[in-house]
Amino acid sequence: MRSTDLISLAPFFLLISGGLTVLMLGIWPQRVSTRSLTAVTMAFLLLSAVATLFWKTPFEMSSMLVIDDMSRLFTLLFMLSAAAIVTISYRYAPTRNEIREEYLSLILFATLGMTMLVTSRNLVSAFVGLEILAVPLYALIAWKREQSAIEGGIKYAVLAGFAAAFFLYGVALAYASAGTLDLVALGSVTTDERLLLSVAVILMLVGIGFKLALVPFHMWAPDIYQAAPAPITALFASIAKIAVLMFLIRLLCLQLQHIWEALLPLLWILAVISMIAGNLLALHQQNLKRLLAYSSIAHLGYILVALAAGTALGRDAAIYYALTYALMNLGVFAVVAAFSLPHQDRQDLKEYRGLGRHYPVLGIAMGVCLLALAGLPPTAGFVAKLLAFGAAIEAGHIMLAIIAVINTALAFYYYLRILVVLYSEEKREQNVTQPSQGTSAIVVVVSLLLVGLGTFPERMLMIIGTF
Amino acid sequence: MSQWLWLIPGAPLLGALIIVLLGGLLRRKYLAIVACCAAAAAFLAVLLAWLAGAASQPMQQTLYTWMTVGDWQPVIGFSLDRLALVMVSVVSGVGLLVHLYSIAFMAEETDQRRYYFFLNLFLAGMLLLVLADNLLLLYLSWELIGLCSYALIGFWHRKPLSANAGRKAFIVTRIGDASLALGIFLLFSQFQELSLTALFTSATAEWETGSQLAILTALLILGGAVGKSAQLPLQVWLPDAMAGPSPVSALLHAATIVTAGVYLIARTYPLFELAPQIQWLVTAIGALTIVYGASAALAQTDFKRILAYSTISQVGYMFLALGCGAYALALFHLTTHAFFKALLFLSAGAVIRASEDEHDIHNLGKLGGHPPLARWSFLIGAASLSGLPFITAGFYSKDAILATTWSAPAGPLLWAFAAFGALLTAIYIFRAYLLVFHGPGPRNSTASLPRSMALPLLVLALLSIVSGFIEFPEGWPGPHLWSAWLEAELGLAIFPSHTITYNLQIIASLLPLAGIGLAFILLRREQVGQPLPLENFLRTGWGFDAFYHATLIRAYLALARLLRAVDALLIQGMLTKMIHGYLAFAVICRQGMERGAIEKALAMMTRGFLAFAIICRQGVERGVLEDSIANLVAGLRFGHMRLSATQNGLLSRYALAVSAGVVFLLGYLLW
Amino acid sequence: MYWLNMLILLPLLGGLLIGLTGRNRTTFAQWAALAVTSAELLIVLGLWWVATPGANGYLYVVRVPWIPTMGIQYLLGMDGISLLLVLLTALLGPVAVLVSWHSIRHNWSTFAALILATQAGIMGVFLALDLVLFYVFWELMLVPMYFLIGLWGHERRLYAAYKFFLFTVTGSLLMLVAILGLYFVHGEQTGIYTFDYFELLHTQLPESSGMWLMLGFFVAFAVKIPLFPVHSWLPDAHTEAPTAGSILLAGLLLKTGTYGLIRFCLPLFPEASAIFAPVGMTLGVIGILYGALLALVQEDMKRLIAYSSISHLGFVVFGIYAWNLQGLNGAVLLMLAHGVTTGAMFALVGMLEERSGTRALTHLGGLLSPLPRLGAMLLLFTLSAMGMPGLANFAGEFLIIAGVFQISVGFAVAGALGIIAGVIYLLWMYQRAMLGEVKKNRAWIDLNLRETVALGILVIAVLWLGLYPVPFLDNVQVPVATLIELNTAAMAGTADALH
Amino acid sequence: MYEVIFYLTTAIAVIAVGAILVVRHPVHAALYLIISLLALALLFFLLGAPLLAALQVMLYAGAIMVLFLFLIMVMNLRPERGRPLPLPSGWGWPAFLALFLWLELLLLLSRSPSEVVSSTTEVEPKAVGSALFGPYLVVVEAAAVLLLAALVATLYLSRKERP
Amino acid sequence: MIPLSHSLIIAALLFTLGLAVVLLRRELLFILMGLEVMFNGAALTAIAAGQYWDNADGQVLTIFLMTVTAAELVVALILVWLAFDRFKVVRAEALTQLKDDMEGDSS
Repeated sequence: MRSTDLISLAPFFLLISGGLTVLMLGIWPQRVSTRSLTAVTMAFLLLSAVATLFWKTPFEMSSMLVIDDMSRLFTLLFMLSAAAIVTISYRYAPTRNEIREEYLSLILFATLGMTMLVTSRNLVSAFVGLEILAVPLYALIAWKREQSAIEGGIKYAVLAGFAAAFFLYGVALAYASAGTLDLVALGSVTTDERLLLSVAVILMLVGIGFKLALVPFHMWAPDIYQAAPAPITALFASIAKIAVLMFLIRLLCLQLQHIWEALLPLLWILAVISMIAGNLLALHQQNLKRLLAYSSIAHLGYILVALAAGTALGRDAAIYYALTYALMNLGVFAVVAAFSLPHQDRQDLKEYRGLGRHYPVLGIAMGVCLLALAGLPPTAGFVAKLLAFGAAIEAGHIMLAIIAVINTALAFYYYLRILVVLYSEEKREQNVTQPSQGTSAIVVVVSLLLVGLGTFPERMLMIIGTF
Repeated sequence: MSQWLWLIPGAPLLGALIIVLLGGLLRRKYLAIVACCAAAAAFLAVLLAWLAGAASQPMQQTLYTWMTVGDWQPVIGFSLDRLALVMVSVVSGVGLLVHLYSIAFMAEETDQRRYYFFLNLFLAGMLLLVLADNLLLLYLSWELIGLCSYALIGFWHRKPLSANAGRKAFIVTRIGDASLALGIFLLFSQFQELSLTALFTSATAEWETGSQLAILTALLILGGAVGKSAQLPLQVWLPDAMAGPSPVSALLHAATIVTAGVYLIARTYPLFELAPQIQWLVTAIGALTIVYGASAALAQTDFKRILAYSTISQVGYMFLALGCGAYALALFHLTTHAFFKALLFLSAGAVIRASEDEHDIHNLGKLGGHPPLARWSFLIGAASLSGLPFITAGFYSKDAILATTWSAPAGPLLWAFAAFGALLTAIYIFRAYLLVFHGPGPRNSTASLPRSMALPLLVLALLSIVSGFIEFPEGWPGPHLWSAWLEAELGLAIFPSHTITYNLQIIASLLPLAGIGLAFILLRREQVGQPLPLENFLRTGWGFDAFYHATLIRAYLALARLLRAVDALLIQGMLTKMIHGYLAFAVICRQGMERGAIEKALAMMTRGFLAFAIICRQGVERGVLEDSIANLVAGLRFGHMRLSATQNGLLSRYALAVSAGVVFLLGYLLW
Repeated sequence: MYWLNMLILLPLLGGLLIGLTGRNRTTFAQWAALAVTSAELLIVLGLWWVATPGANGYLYVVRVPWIPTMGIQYLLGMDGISLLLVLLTALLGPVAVLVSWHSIRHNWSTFAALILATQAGIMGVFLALDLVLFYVFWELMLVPMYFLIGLWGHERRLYAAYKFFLFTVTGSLLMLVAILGLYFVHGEQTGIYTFDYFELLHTQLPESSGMWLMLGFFVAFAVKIPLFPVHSWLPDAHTEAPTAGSILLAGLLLKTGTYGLIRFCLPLFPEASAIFAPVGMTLGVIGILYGALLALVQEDMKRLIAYSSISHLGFVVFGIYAWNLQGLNGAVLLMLAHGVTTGAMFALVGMLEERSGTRALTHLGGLLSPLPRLGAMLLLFTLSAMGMPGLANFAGEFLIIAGVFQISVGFAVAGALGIIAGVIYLLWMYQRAMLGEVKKNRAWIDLNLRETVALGILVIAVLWLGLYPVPFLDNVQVPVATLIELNTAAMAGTADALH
Repeated sequence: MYEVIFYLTTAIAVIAVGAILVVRHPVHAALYLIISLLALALLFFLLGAPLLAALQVMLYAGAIMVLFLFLIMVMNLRPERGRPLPLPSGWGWPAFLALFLWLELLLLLSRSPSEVVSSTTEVEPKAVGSALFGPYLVVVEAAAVLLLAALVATLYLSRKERP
Repeated sequence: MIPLSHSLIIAALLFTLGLAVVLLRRELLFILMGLEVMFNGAALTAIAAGQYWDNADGQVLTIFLMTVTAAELVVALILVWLAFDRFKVVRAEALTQLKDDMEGDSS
């Protein structure tokens, strides 16, 4: 291994050794406090984030991993978000006693999985990355070990396995079509095997679509969002999904362009049904976490609107949207976590009544995130939608753009509903612990980032444009 | 002087502003004084204009451009020619008198600030209307007086009748206004010009007589005039407008709002000359209105309503004159009418006020004890109104109109209408006079009027008599100042040949006398209750009449014979029947036209309009629009429910959905 | 020009500051809000004073690159029309603050922040000349307004707020699609991808796509105006909004729709608009008559005024699509007049409601005697609303009909009918509320100084607009002349296409 | 001969899996699963992957099946009585869907290049090993982490809750 | 010899049968067995293709597949066991605590 290899792999090693360190500290004879464990985890996450800055791009790792600006950007995002999630978890009441070395190391491993996913240029490494992401999540979802938590864990494990089987079958067929698992090599498949490769890509798309919760592979999402503790929901609602999405973009847009173009109508249809079903399902939903799950289904629909354009602008739009989406969901679920009751998350919307007034920082942050989700200027959500719809229109998909627009309008209804509940008049409720400073800092940073990316998106667009 | 022209409408406007802005600081008494001063200032300005030679040389003043939009450049500008001069003199003069009268009349009222504000504004509006040198400014003041009449008629707004009357006046006149506005647009779109003089020049130059556009324009303008002047068929608001205080009625009827229409037509007569059909229509409206108003007045019991119908009828004469091209005569009648009608209203107001707001003439008669001054001035007014020959102003102005009518198309017919109207006029006004002032109540009273009320009555009484002398009937010796002076601007009236004129004049001068006689007869029959022969009536011994008969018998023997002949006719029942028939017709007019056809039509229209609005609300707004929204919402909700039902938590269903997705995607590839 | 930014930033930052620091300090929040809005008004007056039009009719232009990769700029520009509307916006700011002084009882600081944010958004809409920036402000003004209605409104506030928001947002998102469509069409033609208004003016649009894009814009504006079939949000929103909200809604938000027609629909798509003009005028006239009809049968005063707004805005659309000198001038003038008049009427109804506890006409009556000043004010503004000459609305309405008359007599007659209908329902309202016997006996308090000042500002505006509108009209001449040139060109183009 | 063995093994694997679909007792199902996995191991061998065949036997039949059986024992699962078929109600659609999916795959896969492989080439275990520790080294390490993660997860979940 | 497509179709058949097991059986353990069968179908595809292309990637893929399934299955099994241990749940239909509340909202 050369030194550049080592530098490139440094974040990965840091994550792994971080996980091991935490585990070892956890079984240290003297009890190490949760606070120090969290601090160590954070340190490793931040260190690996720093390490990514030393990447020389573009660089390829033994034809398995590819290190470029895109992977750097998203790796950074994953590290920092994971750090944020660790922070949120620290004071998260429902799992107060359960946050120990196992939890923290699993988060580190999951982060590793995401990082592998965005960097891999080989289907095998992608698959393994996907599973490193998934397996910790099975446990993390069921972390509270209550009935609903375990139910969620089982559902996710079974269904994710089911989807993984499709993905793997797709990988195997892709291999069968060209005799290689390398994405670049697959990209140069001749016309003869195109059909087999298409079948393979569609099967992989099923696996990916499941993770992204596209309709009709979406049905797990609300159940799992509801079952998981809020920080974990934040994890797989924001960055885990984005990691998978980035893999999809790398797979389709960057490497298998010819297949992509053939599949555009499919993406079109998936986008439409995802948007419509997601928004309709969210419309009268009373359970906040489920509602957000449905809304994220719709959001992935919007992202597919951009991807379905099949142009460079569409890809850029999707990447920008993905970034924003991760931030928005992170913020929203951070607030949900901060508002949790001592033993569980608040689920019913009624339980959030008037909270925004009593906790102005959290309330405003929630407001910003929700408006960003709704796509109102001057938040990043607006720019993302602008780009996505622009991409669709540029590609001539006017109908798609109009459907997307009407869905956006529909979505306003339920986002505003949440906001109104948050700000309506109600007697003060006592049993909310004052949110930790860490959580407050995170939601403030996220809101500022959302507004900042909305008002000054230029720099980010430039970066994305170079991918 | 022409720099100070703005002062004429400006002074009352300023008064109104002072009252509205500083009125809270002034004591009640001073409000009236401020208002009177403002009116007096306007009058003085008019006088100054006379002195400064406005009578010979038209004056112009432009204050500023109101709005500038391309060619659309109406200015706030005044022009004072002879026509306008006559009008401003009458308006400001009568206005001043009404203001003076109001001091005492309204002294008890609590809300004088509002009253004087609108009174001043009214005066300002009317003066502005007369002075306006372009159509838009004219329209502005046109609306302004409509507004003020609304506010003043509805002054006692707590009485729903009053408030309704005000609203009715505003809305009905507004219908006319819309027509006028359309006329203005039409003119503007044709000539890109709003200034009156320039418009007439281009209109006469570019339009042929009888061309469609000219007819349309004239018709639209006529619509406006008819509305404001309460002519058929838009007369309905005027009788109700009596609900306002008497000075307001005086102002309204005498000098301002109802004459605005006359003035408008006189002002725009070049346009009417281009449309002879419409001119004839003006005549026809005038003739019909005369008879209508007069007959309706015949059956009234409300003192002021009689006067109101009388106004309608009298303005009909002016329209008649206008239609015949005798603009100067119309104006002449306008002037005299302003005097005697104001006199009638003010004296009626004095009577009513002294009798604790009693309006019914029978009751007034029973109450009696009216101030003598009021009685005398009412008598003079009534005489002038009925056109008692030679001594009253009304005779001179009305007679001339009657004479000129003959030479118009279908002249004799029109003349017959007008003459019949004159007869009826005398009947109804003297009936009212006799009922009120010669009723069973105590006759002689020492009650005197306050000085501020007495003075206007005296002045107006004087004017009602002498103002006629400036224009003697055609063919008579004596001055013809009026028509000569206005000839340059308004042209001369056409009269039939001298013999016919004389004959007509004789008949015309006899008609009032006959009318007065008939009034007596009618009155007696009315007092007894059922139709009684005249002898019986006489025989009941009404000393007063006997005394009259005795003293006047020698001088008026011929007349007496005639009277007897008329009596004879009456006894034979011919005329009785005619009168009865006519009374019935009048009642039908009132019941049928007022309350019946027109009111009903209006009510129906209103109701239909409301019904339509409600249908719109119920049907379109609540039905279609709200329903479609509700359906949309329900549809979305339904979709939500159906989809939500799939999220039933069953693991195998979830897996099934995934497989279905796979089948679908692969199916796409196969297909 | 740094002052243009101030116009937007001052209320925005001021609102933020008040919202953050003014918790539980009502008096501070009130005075601070008043100070900010007054400063805003002063700035606008100053700008008006020193304005000198440039070559293209624009008085001030600010151009800063914002997102160059997409061709989005921070492009503000003020021409005569924007100036007048900005003036109106600034004028209604202090009024909205003053009328809410005591009627808003809780959370004044947030309320003030939202009012100021709305004002900033509206300012931005009137100033933005980059299409994306315009859209940003267009949406920005909705959110605070939504909260104003949803949090401080009356009984059915949530329903009204949702309806308001969803209607307008649907429309505006369709506009977004049209904006993007225009962007790409322009980009394909010229190779310059930009949202710059001045650049986009030169786009040569194929006929069908021009029509579709125009319709995209039109839908958004029609919802905001609101025109006949999509007006149903307005009565609800007005009825449920707090007084200040109603003032801003009726006075300003509706104007953004008509402003959009003038600023974007007509100049960007002259051919399509020329073809569309008869439809536009029909919609306008339907709005006029429909609004007037429905106003007649309302029991709730606010609802009545809301329907009257539909009628008046119908006039504006009428004038805009007449597309000639008088029509356009009248439309702009009527926009101002309606803003002032209706704002004042809503303020008065709010005051009446504070005093009597109801807005239902059936429960009011005879209030002129106990409340002479309020009654007199209401009369003045009612008269103005019904187009009394010498007051604000007259000049606008008259010019519009004069303009329409040159296009079509039938339409003009229909418009004149609308004026008559206006007299009927407004007088009917006035009579039922103010005249007759007093229905309720309680301690009536006439307008106090604060209220008199708030209304006094508007009285001056109403009289000025009515008596001497020339200073306002002067500003409009250049932009209107440009628009008319476009129409002439478009007509010529269509004629060529026909031959 | 080769073909006969191949297809015979295939038939065994398929029938064994089909049996899982219908048997009632979990232990039976586990046994059928073992049979099918062993048949697959034979197929792997026949397809030139002896290393994988061995791994299949060890890993699947050895390790994973033990887990299954262990759990069946612990949970003491017994088939419910009174059910003629273990298939639940409403089995039509899923079955149809599965059939349809197979038909689709059949159509699609049979369109792919179907050159006959000339001889049974064997991919040496050595080649596999050098590939694993050559380019796939990173992935191997990652897989190790995956196993570690699974271990940690299992440990946590199976532990009694903290007080 | 065996054409590639035959192997692929056999693999597809295995995969589909596994799928059918997942879809049709209700006991959680059966579902997990079905998943194993599906994975094996994929593995067969990879091996057959590996022979066809004559390189080691297919086998490498299968090795990773085995590792991954093992890891996944272990966690899944422990969850199933937990469900049984604590709540006596063995069938998938019993897992319906998480679902859409069909009451809807009233606001």
